[in-house]
Amino acid sequence: MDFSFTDEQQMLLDTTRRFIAERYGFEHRNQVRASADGWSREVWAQLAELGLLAINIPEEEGGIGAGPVGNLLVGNAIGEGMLLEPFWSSAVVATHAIVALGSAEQKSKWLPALAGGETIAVLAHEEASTRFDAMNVETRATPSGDGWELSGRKSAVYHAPAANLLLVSARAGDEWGVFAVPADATGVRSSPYATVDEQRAADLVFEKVALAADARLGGDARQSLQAVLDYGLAALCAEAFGAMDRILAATLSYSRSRVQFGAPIGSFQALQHRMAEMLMHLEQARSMSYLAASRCTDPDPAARGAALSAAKALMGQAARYIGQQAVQLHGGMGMTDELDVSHYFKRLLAFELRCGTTDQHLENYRRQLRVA
Amino acid sequence: MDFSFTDEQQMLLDTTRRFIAERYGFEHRNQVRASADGWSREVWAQLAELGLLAINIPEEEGGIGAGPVGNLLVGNAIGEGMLLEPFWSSAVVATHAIVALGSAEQKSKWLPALAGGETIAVLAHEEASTRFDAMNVETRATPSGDGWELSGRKSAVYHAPAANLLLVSARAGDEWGVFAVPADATGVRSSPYATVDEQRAADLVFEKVALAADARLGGDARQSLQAVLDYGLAALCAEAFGAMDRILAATLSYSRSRVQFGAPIGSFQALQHRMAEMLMHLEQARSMSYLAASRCTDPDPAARGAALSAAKALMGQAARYIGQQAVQLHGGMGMTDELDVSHYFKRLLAFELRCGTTDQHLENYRRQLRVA
Amino acid sequence: MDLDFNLEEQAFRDEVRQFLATELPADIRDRMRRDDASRIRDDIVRWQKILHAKGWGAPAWPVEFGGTGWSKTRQYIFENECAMADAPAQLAFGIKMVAPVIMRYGSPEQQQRFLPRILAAEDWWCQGYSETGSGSDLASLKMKAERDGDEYVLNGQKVWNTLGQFADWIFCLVRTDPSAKPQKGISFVLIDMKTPGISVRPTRLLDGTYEVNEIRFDNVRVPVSNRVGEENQGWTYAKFLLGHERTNIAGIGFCKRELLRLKQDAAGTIKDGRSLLEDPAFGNKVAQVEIELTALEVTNMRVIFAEAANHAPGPEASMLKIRGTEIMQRISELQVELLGPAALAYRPDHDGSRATAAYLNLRKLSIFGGSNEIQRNIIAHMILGL
Amino acid sequence: MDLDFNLEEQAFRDEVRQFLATELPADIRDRMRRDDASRIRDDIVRWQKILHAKGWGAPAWPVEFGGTGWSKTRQYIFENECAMADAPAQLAFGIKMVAPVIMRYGSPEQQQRFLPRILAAEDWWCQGYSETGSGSDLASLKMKAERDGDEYVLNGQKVWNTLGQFADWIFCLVRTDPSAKPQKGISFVLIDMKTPGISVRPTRLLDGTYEVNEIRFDNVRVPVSNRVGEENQGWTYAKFLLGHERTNIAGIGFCKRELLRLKQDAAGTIKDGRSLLEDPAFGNKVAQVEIELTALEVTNMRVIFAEAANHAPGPEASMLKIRGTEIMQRISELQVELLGPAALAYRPDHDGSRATAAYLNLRKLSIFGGSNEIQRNIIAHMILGL
Repeated sequence: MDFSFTDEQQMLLDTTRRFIAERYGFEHRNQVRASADGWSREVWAQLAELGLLAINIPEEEGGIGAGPVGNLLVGNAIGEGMLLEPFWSSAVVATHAIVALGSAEQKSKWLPALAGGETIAVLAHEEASTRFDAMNVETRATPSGDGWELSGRKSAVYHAPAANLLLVSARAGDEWGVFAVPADATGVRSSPYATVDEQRAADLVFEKVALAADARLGGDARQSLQAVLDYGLAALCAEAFGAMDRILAATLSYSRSRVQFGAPIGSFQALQHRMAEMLMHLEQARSMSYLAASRCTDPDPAARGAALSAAKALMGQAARYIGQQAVQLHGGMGMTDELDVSHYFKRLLAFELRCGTTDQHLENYRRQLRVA
Repeated sequence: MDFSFTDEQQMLLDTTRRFIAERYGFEHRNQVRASADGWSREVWAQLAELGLLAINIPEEEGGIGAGPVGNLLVGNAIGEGMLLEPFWSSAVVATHAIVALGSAEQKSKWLPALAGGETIAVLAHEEASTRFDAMNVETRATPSGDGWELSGRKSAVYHAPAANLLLVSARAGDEWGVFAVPADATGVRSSPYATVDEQRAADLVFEKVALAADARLGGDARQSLQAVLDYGLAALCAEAFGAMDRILAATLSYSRSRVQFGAPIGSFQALQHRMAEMLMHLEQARSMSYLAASRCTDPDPAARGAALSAAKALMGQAARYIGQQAVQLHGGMGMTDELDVSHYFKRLLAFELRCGTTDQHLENYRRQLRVA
Repeated sequence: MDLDFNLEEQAFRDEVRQFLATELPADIRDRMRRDDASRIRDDIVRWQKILHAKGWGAPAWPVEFGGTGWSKTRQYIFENECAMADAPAQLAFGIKMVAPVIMRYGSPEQQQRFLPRILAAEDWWCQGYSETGSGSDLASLKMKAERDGDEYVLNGQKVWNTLGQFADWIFCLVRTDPSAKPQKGISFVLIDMKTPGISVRPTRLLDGTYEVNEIRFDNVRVPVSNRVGEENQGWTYAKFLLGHERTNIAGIGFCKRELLRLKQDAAGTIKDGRSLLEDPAFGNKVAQVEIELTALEVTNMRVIFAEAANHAPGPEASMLKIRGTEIMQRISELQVELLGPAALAYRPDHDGSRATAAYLNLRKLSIFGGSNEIQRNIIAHMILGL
Repeated sequence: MDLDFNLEEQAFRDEVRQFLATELPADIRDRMRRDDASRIRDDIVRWQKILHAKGWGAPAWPVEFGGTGWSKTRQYIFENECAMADAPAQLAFGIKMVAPVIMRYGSPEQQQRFLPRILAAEDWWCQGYSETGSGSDLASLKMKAERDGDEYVLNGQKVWNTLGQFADWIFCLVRTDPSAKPQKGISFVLIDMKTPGISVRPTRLLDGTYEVNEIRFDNVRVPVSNRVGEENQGWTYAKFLLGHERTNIAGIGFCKRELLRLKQDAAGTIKDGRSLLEDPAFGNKVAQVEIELTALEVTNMRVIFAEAANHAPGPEASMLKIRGTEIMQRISELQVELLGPAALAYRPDHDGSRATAAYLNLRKLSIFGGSNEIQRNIIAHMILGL
């Protein structure tokens, strides 16, 4: 039992926090958000320079190999700063997918470009059909000549509008596959939109997209795809924790300075108890973000799934409680676009809905309840 | 739309309240509770004298015919006083069962004795098998000679130890039946016990109990049995409301007089908001007790069932919240046997579990959700 | 005791339904269904004119001022039926808020000048109450009104002014005696929004809409004849207004409409071969909120009945406000949960966005009109006597 | 970061399990399973003697006083394993409460006199803190101790004295300087329960048990040498004690044991052809509480780790207390809900009664040891700085 971090891990957190404090303040983020793309290529290049895009690339592949704890700490900072750049999609999930599934050739083809930020990749997995069963994929890849033909639909793919490389999960006969598809390939149609948390996503349609044989990452991805999703979920939990931590800090600060009836509202006992409750949700959420990081590489899919569903369910509930109460305690100010509070609130709402909803993870957890 | 009560109804409430205030104070109740039977024949005789045992007997049968609103008001007072006598079982449910199902002969045989208090009857309906489906009765009555032979088990029959007449629900071939069984009939075995709310109940076993032909109340009781249960449930809700009302009043009173940190605890905002929440639960519960009284004689079983399940579910939740918070706000005093608070608390716990649990009624309600 | 509407009340309800079925313009109704059109000035004005033409422009006003003279019960039926039919809510600031104050405390001239134009939707009114430092603690407001002959000179700022960007008139609480105790030196004045010195800055909200404004007053000159009632007695009128604002505060009709929408959508969402309405876990949540709404409907009717029996609107309205807003927010949460990842998209033409936008916007319910925390204080002090 | 116990910790856990499997008397374990035997004096004493014989009588004491010298982590593992094995909890008043005070502030004579007898279960200790008017507001206590030569003369009353009906000794907070500020005039004294003038009246609780007492002191004479530390400094020692009382306050082991019991019972209750553990509605409730317990287990380990890294027990214990008691009460609620009408019966030999009795009794969790409201005040003031 050990809750300390190594010096390297601590440095990773400090680096990211410092970068955000210096280059990604709330005002600067507002400018990024108002830009056409909704994210900043300049920031992206800086993240690459800092080495942050390489934290999920193993050292032997030229990366930093910071693993789940690296994602935990960097994710915290990213959530604190509410980064709009495709970090989670490309530098965590897609990068890890290539590391986990790719051949040596595929790794050497993409990993350097992912680390450098030139390639932005996203894993396009969720569909209407995966709503209640994450593995119920309807997109299909059928053999065609030497390669494959891919058809299907993916929905709410975060950061897809920023990506030049799409990693698409699909059924391939009796097997599962993940296929690398250039974003501009013939037959790919994208409907981009802003998400509730001010990021960008797209619904994607693949219509008989012709792919070469080496477009497939590894073989049957039945097990590995779920492992990649779990790895990404842990990192998303870390981001959510960062946002929760900051929105509570903002609320405490506001409640100390806002005076009504001749006293700071933080002196009213009913609100004090509310904030105590928020803190308990936060600390329980922190514990779950640790659990998610610790278990997300467990080779046993059942143990891994149980831990991650527990984490997502509890953290989704914490996100809702903390987010709603933060807005409530800010009064009208919490409803405005002007303070960071409403933006954290929306980021936390999106967290509830991404990578499986709170309800779905609670059900997942229930289904594995055992008398042991 | 009219929330007023008639003078007769108001008088019924006043009579019962006055009786309880004068003859059934907390100290007197403690003596009754400590007695061997756990209820008082003297009080029972007084209730009969006041006419209260006749409120569910129609005027044309010599009763008062106060109906559901009568039960609402008398029930409130009984809950306020936490009566231990078999009022609900005998004067409400069993009496109503005989009125609803009985033949003219059966009515004239039993109703006067019920009104006079000489006959104490209970409806023995719940079994282990009715836990999740109130109509899944396994007790059976088979034709035998001119009459019937009854076999089966009934559980947690409130006030059965006090009863000299048992009305037993049973399957009779393809039909449902309710059978009148003298409590001392051969083949009837009773295991009496105290309940958590200090009343008395029994588990009953019927082993080939021989019954005359006229022991059966009416014919196929498929519809009417559910109607009797619903009628009784509404009266139980009224009792529960009375208990909730008093336990909140006790809590308010305690919080005004109990001084800590130099101020009455009722001046602390966190506790004020808790009591405000208790009041809202109470008022919502009151509304539901009205709804239950209004709908419990609706001839449409679906509409009646929905209203009663809604009432029981919400009132069960209110009972838990109000009861738990009342104990909490009383601190250690709320845990003692000495104040009335803990006794109301236990009465409310029993309410949650009787006549279908909160969970079961919520599920019943869900099953009838319609898009209309 | 009878929880059902009597024959006369039922006949009235049918009449309202019939009217709504034929007279509510389809384009307005469709906008309400697609997005919440209650923020669209033209729709609200058009609908008010239709109601006015029918003689139903002011359900709560006495007949002498052009109102319907309806009982509380009829008003309740009318508002709920309108909400359930997807009609835009009438603009409260004129009809429900300033008008009762003018009727009760205004001069005959003020009554003749303002009331008919409110009824006919010729004037759009808004409210100037809150200030930056005065939200829950309203009596601490600072906006100054200094007497200069027949005029007041106004300086200060109002915030959380709802839909004031469309307003012709604003009613304000202003401080006319800075030396008096906070609640004593306040007056109630009516201000033409075209008066020089008024600037309106809409506040962008978290859902991207503009619904509230910051209004600055720089040496704005208002005739003293625009003051309602006596100088320094404004707090009395504000409290009177508060009671009126709280009619139908529970929003039963809105809750029912949105609950129906939720159930319809749940019935149309299939999981493991059955709909989410039939799903035990999700269905139980829907059942729970429907049960609570059922109880609140009875509670609301009880409060109306008690008021009609010659009681003024009392602190019971605080209970209706808290539970009503909790239920509406809960329904909104469930609409988002029902959509799941489809609720992530945030663009006007996306099906999921309506529920998400509503979820964001409806956070206001527990904040405005006296936050739910303030309502709990009211219950504790006024009802429980703590 | 590593959430799992390391090899050495695992080996220790296995050793504890092995010990419990062989040394915990079956009759005690069975009483614990059937009914809560932690209220039975003989079982607690017998188990303490077994632990003492093994050298495990005082997990948190340093070796010099006969303790194990275990790390916080080992203490945590030990207590949880004991709870999960249905061992009675050690009597806290001696081992966890008065002993640390005596070790830190007591004289060498007091240490030699009292500590070995606590360890060997030769003295049963109880606590005299609360008074009728002093519950949450402990510093307002009134029980007098007047100096008379080498003795204090005690007069007053203590309430909520847990298991004092079996006690040989009691430690009390008494007022030695009535003129000082409330927290300044308090002393900490040790009193032989056989001293003349002490009368114990057990208080009947809502579950029918006798677990707490009212203790009257009428001119009870206690040697001044029985005072711990300095006169009028008792409040300092009481606060020190409070920190120690809160070790393992979350009760993870108890929660796990009762959750397992709940799951076993749910798995054995069939509804519509499947068990209640598989029932979506009830199963979700079990899942929810198991998830919260999982999180609390990690939170508890974090707190232990932080304490071990040279931090004293801090206000974080308040979080563990609140969430731990909420979870335990929730599990207890679910045990009652699972039984349904079978939980109505209240008699010792009825299966349903254990859960019902526990539900009633466990209401105390959120009241005693500093009510959960007081804990929220502590969090707000000490952690959040409000």
